Amino acid sequence: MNRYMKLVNFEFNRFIKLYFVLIAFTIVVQLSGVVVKSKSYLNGANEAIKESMLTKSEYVIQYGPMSFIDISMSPWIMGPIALCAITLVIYVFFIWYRDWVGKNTFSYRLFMLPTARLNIYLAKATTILLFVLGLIALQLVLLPIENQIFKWMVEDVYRIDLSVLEIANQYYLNLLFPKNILEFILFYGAGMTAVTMVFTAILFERSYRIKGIFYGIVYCAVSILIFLAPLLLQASLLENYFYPMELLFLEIAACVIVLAGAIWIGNLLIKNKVRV
Amino acid sequence: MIEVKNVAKKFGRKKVLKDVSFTAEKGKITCLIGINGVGKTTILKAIMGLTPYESGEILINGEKIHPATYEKITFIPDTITMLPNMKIREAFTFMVDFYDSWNSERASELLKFFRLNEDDRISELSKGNTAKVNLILGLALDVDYVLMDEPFSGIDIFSREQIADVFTSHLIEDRGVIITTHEINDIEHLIDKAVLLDNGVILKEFDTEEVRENEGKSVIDVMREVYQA
Amino acid sequence: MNVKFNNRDPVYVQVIRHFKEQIATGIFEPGQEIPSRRELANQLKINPNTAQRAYKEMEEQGLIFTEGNLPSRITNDEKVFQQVREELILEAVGAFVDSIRTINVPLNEVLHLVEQNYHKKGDSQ
Amino acid sequence: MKRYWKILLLSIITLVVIGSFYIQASLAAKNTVQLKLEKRSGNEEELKGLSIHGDYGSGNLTQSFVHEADGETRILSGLSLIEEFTTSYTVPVIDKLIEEHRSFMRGKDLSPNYFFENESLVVYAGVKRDYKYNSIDFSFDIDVLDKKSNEVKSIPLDLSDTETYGWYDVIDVGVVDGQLKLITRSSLVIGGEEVNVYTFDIEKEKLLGTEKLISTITKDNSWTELSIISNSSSIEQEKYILFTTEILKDIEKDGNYVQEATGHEVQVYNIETNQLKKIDVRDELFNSIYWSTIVDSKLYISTPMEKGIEVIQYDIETDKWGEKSIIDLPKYKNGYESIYTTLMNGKIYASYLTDDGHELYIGDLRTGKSLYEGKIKVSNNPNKTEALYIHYIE
Repeated sequence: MNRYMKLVNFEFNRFIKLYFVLIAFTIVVQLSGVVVKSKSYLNGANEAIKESMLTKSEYVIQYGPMSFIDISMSPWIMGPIALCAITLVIYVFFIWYRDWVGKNTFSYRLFMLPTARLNIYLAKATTILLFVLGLIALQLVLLPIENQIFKWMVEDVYRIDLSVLEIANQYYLNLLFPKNILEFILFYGAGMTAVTMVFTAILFERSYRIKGIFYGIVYCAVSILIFLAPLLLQASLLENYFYPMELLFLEIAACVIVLAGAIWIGNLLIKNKVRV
Repeated sequence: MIEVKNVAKKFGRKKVLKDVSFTAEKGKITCLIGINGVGKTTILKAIMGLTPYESGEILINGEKIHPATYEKITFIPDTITMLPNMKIREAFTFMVDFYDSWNSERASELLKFFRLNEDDRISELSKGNTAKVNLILGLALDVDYVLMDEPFSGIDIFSREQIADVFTSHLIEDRGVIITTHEINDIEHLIDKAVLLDNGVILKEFDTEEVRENEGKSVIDVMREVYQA
Repeated sequence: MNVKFNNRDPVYVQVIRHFKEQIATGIFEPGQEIPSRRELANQLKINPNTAQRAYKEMEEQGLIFTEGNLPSRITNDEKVFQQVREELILEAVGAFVDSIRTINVPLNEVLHLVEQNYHKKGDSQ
Repeated sequence: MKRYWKILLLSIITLVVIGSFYIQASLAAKNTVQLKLEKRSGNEEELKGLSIHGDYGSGNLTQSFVHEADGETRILSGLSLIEEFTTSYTVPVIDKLIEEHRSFMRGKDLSPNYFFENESLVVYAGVKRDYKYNSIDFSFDIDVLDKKSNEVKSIPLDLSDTETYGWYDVIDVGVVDGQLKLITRSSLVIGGEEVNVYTFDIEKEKLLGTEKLISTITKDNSWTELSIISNSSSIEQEKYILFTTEILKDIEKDGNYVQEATGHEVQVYNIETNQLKKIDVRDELFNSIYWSTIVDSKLYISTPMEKGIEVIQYDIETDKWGEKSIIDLPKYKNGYESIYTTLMNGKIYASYLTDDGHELYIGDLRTGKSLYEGKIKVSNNPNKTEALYIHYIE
């Protein structure tokens, strides 16, 4: 196995404990959320039925049925997703800074490995990607289970059944699960471009320290400008010059340029400029 | 041979290294001497490609540093270069994974010599023992050059003796060694060559035995002359 | 082997002197195997290069010899033993005479004092 | 290998889960709601180029769709980001223009109102709007493409008193004898609206003249509402444009203000002769004008009835009302939003609700004959409850 793969495995194992905690937290909170939400709907229904002498179907007509969307839009499901997302965003920074902070000087070791330093960069990026996709997969496994629990708990009369696909296409969840595989690749590709951009900005800081923060911000601004260039041009100077499909391809091209730029500049910095 | 030629480096406006040139040969122990903060560690980092420098050139066996060079040269900083939550065994596995030049036999020999236990966690070791593990991580590599940053500073007397023993053993023999120190006493008899550094400038580079033989001076005598002049 | 080196004389010279003393006092016997340079460096806490240099000098002076791949040995040559012994004696006597001369003591008185002192130290040892 | 089990396991699970999710998604995408037209009588050729817009509800999800009558149904709601980004909402005639004159069409406002096409020319006349701090600068953006030589002529024209207008738009473009005619509609800052005709000499790239066709005014509590009835999705020459004006007034009634119409007028403009003519329309018929069309020189007005649609003719040249004809829709179930009628291309299209689903009727206005009748069916509907609304046919 080559050193890049070993580095990926190494970086992976460095975060795995916290990652398992995240997974466990997500499972526990989401599953209990399904139970709590279903119970509270049923309690509300039973009370109303008792007090107002309604039949079940009258209750549904009056107060509306329950669907899984009511659960998936609640903090019980969204909370853990947000927490996982925030944790990973923080880890995008921490995956670098942890090699410098504290008494240990692991950055020495990393940069003294007999392998192109770009591999360190790519391994860290790959690790982030694996963690993100892993959590996406976890959510895809959890949704049908949660949907099933919901079906067991709530009677037919009260329920609108949705398939996992319908659930995944609703509101915020469709941000996690784009509609088709091509869009999935484009969406997460753009996400990884953002990650590499942040990586390179971090390397600016690690290379030039205080001045590097400034360089990093300028670099990010330029990258974002390149990424938005087709859209900005379309909206200003060119006055809708491009057709939508052309604009999409230009956007993809801009994204690839930003990605290539991030890796290229990142490589130069980590090879020649980074300080331990 | 490691050749450091006219290296200059700034941190912000401060010139840490002004014009540093010296060589360190294979098979010899070269000692960079200077008080704290004169740029000794910076020189070692510059040699290892761990910090950029503005001008000058550093050659290792005639070439600039590149990834494969790290199989030929290693650096033992004054702090441990492994994750503290690793066991010594895991640290060794890491080294096996990434270095072709890692010599597992040598590593276990050193472990025995220092009376350390593979199952110990690095974060739970004493300062002296941490330094020893750090030393093993460098010395168990079959490399031509070993760079050590203040291997004796802040370590208890017994660990110091043990570490000094390493210098007179086959572990060092035939390799080129550069060590830095601000305090020469312990190792005066061990070194072949002294490089006196002050304020980012090399004041003198000399062969210790030659100076004793020709001028009848100890390293400290030379230091006194050079630094007080 | 425990030797205290001074910092001003070349270490290899001090190593050779140490060997000569041991030869002269008979601690080393003719043909005796001596430590390898690496062992020596380790024992004396000196740089192996220095040990190497000392062995080379001693070989040139005929104090030790090496046959093929075998460990080095102390010379078998009685003459060399004699020489080393004489050299050390003469060196010591020379130094003694030099310092005595500076305080202008008559030789008779000196010889008497030497005899007394030599016995006294010999007894106390 | 043993040390790598965690990462391998996670990678494999991730790949399998995400992979199977998207395989499932792509299979499901083929199974969305599809509309189907089942012919009962007439000619299926009539369906060509027809698209039906509507909403489909099942369960608690409502989806907008467009159904190409000779093709597939596209679900418009719940589009992914990229689909939304790249879906063109342009009408087929414009799509065809883009296909044929890709670079000419670049950067243009793709509403059919702004385009005109005949055998030799494509004309674009849009309005450029330069947004200022508290006003908008309007100017014309006119491009004429010579189809043979592929040459593009631009005729520049700044509007002189642009600050007096609150809005300015082109509602129709026509070419008569080498002269370009723009019919514009504008609202004034002080209230009221205007319809102007600009005439250009295409050869000399020059403005020949402007003429104010209609001007409405706003008084304290009464105002005039102007409507323009023309075939908005056509880029071909239209001879007539119909204008209606209705004077409305705020009247206090039991403490509430309500609008009341105090008068109305219908006028027809002949773009070729530059003449504006009044049409006498009965009060009851006035509201049906919105469902009207002009074929040759005849105006057809449709009104939904109890069991069908009534169509009335008016001859613009002779100023005479013609006879009524009734389109019989025996199964028509009268009710809220249960019928949608549109008149275009000399035909009447109606989709209406019956006891067992929706029906589509296409009839010829000139002859009054039925051209196509059929059932609109929904397939692939997974749920029992369903609702279908058709709100646009083009």
